[in-house]
Amino acid sequence: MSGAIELVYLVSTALFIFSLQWMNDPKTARRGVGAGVAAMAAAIGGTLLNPGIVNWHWLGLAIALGFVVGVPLSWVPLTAVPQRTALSHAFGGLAAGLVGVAKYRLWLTEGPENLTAFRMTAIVAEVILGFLTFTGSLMAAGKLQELKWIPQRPVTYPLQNVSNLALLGLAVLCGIGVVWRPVEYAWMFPVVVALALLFGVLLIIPIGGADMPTVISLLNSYAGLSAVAMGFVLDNKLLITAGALDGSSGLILSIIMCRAMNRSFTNVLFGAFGQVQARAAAGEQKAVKTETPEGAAQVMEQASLVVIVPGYGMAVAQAQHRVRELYDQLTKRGVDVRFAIHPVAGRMPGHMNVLLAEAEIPYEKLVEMDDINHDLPQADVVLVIGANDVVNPAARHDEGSPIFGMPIIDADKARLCLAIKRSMNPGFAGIENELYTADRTYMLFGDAKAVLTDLVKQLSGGGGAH
Amino acid sequence: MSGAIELVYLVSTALFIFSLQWMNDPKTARRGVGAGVAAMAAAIGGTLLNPGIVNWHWLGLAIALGFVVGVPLSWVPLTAVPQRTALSHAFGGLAAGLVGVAKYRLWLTEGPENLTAFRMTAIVAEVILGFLTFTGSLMAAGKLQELKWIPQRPVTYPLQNVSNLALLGLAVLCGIGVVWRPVEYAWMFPVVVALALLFGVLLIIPIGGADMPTVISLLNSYAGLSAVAMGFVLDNKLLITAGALDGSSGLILSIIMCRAMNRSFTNVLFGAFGQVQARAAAGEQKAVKTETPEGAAQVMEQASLVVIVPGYGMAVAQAQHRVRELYDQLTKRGVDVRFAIHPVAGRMPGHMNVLLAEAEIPYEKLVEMDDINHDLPQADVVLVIGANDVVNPAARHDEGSPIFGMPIIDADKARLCLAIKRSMNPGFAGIENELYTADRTYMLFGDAKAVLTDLVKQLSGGGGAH
Amino acid sequence: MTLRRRLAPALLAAAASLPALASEPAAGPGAAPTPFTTMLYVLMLATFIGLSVITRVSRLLHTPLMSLTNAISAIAVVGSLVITGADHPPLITFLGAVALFASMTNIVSGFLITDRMLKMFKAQKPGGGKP
Amino acid sequence: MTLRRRLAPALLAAAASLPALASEPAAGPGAAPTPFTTMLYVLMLATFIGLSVITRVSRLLHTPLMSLTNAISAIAVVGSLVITGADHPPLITFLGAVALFASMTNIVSGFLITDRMLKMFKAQKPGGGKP
Ligand SMILES: NC(=O)c1ccc[n+]([C@@H]2O[C@H](COP(=O)([O-])OP(=O)(O)OC[C@H]3O[C@@H](n4cnc5c(N)ncnc54)[C@H](OP(=O)(O)O)[C@@H]3O)[C@@H](O)[C@H]2O)c1
Ligand SMILES: NC(=O)c1ccc[n+]([C@@H]2O[C@H](COP(=O)([O-])OP(=O)(O)OC[C@H]3O[C@@H](n4cnc5c(N)ncnc54)[C@H](OP(=O)(O)O)[C@@H]3O)[C@@H](O)[C@H]2O)c1
Repeated sequence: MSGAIELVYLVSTALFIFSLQWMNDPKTARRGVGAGVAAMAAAIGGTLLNPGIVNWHWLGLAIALGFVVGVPLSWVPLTAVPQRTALSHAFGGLAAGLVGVAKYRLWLTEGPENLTAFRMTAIVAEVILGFLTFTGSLMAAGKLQELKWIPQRPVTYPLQNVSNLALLGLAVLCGIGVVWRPVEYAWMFPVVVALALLFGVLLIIPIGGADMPTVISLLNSYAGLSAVAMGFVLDNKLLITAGALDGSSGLILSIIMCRAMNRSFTNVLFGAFGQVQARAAAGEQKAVKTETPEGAAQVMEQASLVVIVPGYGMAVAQAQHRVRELYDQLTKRGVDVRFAIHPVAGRMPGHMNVLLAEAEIPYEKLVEMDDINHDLPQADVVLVIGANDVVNPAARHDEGSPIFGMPIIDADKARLCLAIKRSMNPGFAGIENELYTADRTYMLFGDAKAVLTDLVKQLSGGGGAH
Repeated sequence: MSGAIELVYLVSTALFIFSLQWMNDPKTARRGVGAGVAAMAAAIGGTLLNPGIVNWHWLGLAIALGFVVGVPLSWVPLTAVPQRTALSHAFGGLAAGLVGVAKYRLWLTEGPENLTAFRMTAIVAEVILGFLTFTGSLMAAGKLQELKWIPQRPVTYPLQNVSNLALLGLAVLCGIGVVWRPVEYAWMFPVVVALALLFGVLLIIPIGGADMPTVISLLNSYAGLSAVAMGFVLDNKLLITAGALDGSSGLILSIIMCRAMNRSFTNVLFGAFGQVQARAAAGEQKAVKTETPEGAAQVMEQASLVVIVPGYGMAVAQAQHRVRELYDQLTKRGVDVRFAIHPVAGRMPGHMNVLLAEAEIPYEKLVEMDDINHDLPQADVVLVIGANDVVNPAARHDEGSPIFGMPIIDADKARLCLAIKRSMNPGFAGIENELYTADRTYMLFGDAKAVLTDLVKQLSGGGGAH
Repeated sequence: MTLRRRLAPALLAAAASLPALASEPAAGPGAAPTPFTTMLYVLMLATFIGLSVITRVSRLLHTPLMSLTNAISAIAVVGSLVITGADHPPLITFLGAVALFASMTNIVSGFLITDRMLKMFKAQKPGGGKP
Repeated sequence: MTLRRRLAPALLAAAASLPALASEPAAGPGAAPTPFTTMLYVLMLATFIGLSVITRVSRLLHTPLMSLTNAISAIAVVGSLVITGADHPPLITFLGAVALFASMTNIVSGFLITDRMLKMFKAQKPGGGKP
């Protein structure tokens, strides 16, 4: 019986690992999801084999509700994926936290002898991680959703970091108290919970909206760690393993992002990034040359290699399908069109890939930064669509710039650069971009979708297609 | 106390994993060995923390002897590495087997209640794997050392495979017997041991000398598995993990070899390869063109790209240092010299790399098969040194050939091919090689070392170096 | 009637290695909880696997990866099931049920949206159809 | 005087998770041997690690890899130490000692020769010295 459950968990673990392994290639990725589903089903099924399970009505209810809410949550537009992810991290944290609380209450009332120092430590860790993930992720989701009542720009006040850390320290102290005297100091437990919830909020407040993706990934690994802690509490290897997989994923993704932004964790978490620069952005504007859709269309028609650099703006404007049409028009004319994908273009790692894939652009055409930078000097035209920081040459030469050292796409090295954006406003980093005032650059002002529609009209008209 | 040991084992495990991870790059590889040593030291130290350890004199003696024998064993010439590896697999198998026997005897006499079905199964597995690895590896070592009294060519007799498998089956049956009634059927235990020892011998007899490397790798993974089994017996996670690492290594290496030879495990183990072909080799000889060292030296001097294809012959002739001198002479003249490394050239995976590295040829010059095959059509001269099967074009087109489908180095595509070997005798696969009778091929007959010495003399004379 | 009584027989059978219930009070010391070091050991191995597997995920798929791991982190469902399912005081059961609801939501939405995204990734085919 | 008597005190302390001695008779059932499934679990994780790590070993280094894993497989030394070291009848001790000798030989020669081979692999440096 129990052995059976253990074996089911074993299979489940293996499936989880395969699930992530198959994500290394778009061809096998969907099989990966299948494996993941199977693994989760096995985990649930195995657990239900427990003789201890009796409250079937409660289980049914909660599970049913989960489906009712979960299915619609999966219909969100791709631009809202970051918010959704943040939101479900919040759910994950909540679940972990609640289970921790429940276990503690249970043992406190029904068998204090179970509250060993080891288990209590695990419980406290689980609860702190869980609840700070909960409120933290909610805040993150709010900032990403750009809710009115949650400030986008980092909110800072004197001694902020100090007081935050002090708060966390206090939570940990109380935690130690409960670990030391689980029964006598039981009253400290709610305090720990409350402090964790509060800390989650304060942790996010000073972080700029666009830094959220990094934060989300970090919260992702916290969620994983809390699952690990739960595993220690419940003496469950499956939880430990899956939690570890999750934790490492979040960790690695956030590291990748920080590298691609050439910033450190501390800078992301405590740097209040995108605040100072906000002022810098209000600098005077240099002379810029603009180009008409007609002109732009002609130039691209005659080009032999066109490199398209999509950015956050394309995501905001939902312009990926227009991009696809442009791609079709140009390839129809024998123009070689490639996409230059910066690892942190947009607001999530791999954001651009998903959007362009949605528009059914074959993924062989999505070239990674380092590879495309070799070809750019040969490119006749580079078309920047709502990208800014990821093509800002200042990152290469201007020590003073906040993004100095961040690897960028060398759009300025192409023979000609066309840039679609609505204004001369800065991007996420909030800094001027000399690319737009360069000699070889011509601006196409307007909403990305609108401008691209014009371009396509020009081409289809000119080319007599449709 | 016990917890301490467990933690030491934990560290040891981590170090073992790092040790193998660092083997992914020559730069970090030596650190890998360091980690391995540290891991082993931790494993030993941790075990000695056992309060149960009392026989210090015995321990000291055995360990000292281990050093006395081990140190000289590490001085063997690189050409003897395969034998040495086989030999120490034998030792490994022996150790595992003996520990199994000891544990069984111990429990039988001092606490039969410990002989649970689970433990007995593990013990039997350990013993069978251990002892068959022991004798099997000894045989392999003998064949590789080309001992007189061990036949090189596969020895076959009717019903061989059937009877072998029957033998193994019998061993397993007796094993099941002991598992079922550990005490009553104790007499079956020695039978199992005996059968395992015998099976090891019979398993190797029908396998040709040059297939040994594959077999060694397989035996390597058996050794790993027996360590795993020991881990199950002794309830020791460190043993399980290290054993698994070892097992997968052996498995993967043998798979790589089989792929590179385009053969299956069954074919290697039961195919009695290199026997039939032996006759085929006795075919009539076609007309061959030979070249003098002088001529060869001149051709290479004028070449701009020379690709050297080393093979087993270079290893036998110990010619790697001469090769190095040739390399120096040519590079001095501005000739671009590269080495084409076939994964199964020689008699071990990576055999050529080690030999050429010994001669201090920078490893950037050692190019893998697939990469060099792109360059070969541009090569002015390809110099084949004691290689045969790995450059046999029959593998590409002749369905009939035993090596058909095996990926090869396209030496025949170069503008000119020079081949150093002692005769027209075939190589390991025992088949004719049309490359040596091709129009663009000229032979340099003689021992690789001698011929290369001439070549170098020509060049240094001509070039006026030294 | 206490949990102890009701579960006792089942637990005798389930003893030793039933992870979820092993830590239930009724199980007590009898159930020989896995030693701390063993769990640490599992954690370490799992972390090695996680790091090596994730670093090899295709950059193309980092967004789907986020939502997939998001679903996987809902493994907390195991804990929620045990809490909710076992016969406990209402408060506990309620907490468990909320946790279970939250986890299920993540599982369902996580896997669905991951698959939805992956469906979009298409290799180049001669004249691939427009949206 | 039996092993049981001598080791008893130590074992009481060492109980529960002392892997090497946990299976000694004296420990008996008291030592709560790790459940089969847990070991299987560890084996599975370890195999995943092994396969992924080995497949990434540089092809250049396959020969050193063979001798390195060769040394690692001598981890059987742990078993030999326990057998030889504990106070057992002479025959057992002798068997253990032979096993220990064999393992030590592998460890020593395995690591030494691996390092010897790896020392040879040199990157290209301007005018790298001749042998
Ligand atoms: N991807 C990640 O994981 C991640 C994580 C954290 C931070 N970040 C940061 O996000 C930034 C991403 O760089 P990015 O170049 O992709 O974006 P960006 O630097 O934020 O620039 C986006 C540009 O798009 C333009 N834009 C906005 N809406 C538009 C619309 N509807 N039509 C046309 N243009 C529009 C904006 O200019 P206008 O307002 O003038 O139109 C803006 O300059 C980087 O700084 C990166 O460090 C990314
Ligand atoms: N590397 C592995 O892991 C591995 C494992 C199992 C099997 N194998 C097999 O081994 C073979 C390796 O191919 P290979 O081309 O390297 O070797 P090969 O096919 O065995 O040919 C070696 C050639 O070297 C010549 N030779 C021998 N001694 C010589 C000397 N002193 N001076 C000059 N030439 C000498 C021999 O011709 P003469 O007698 O005329 O001189 C022979 O034709 C493949 O068939 C492979 O499948 C390799």
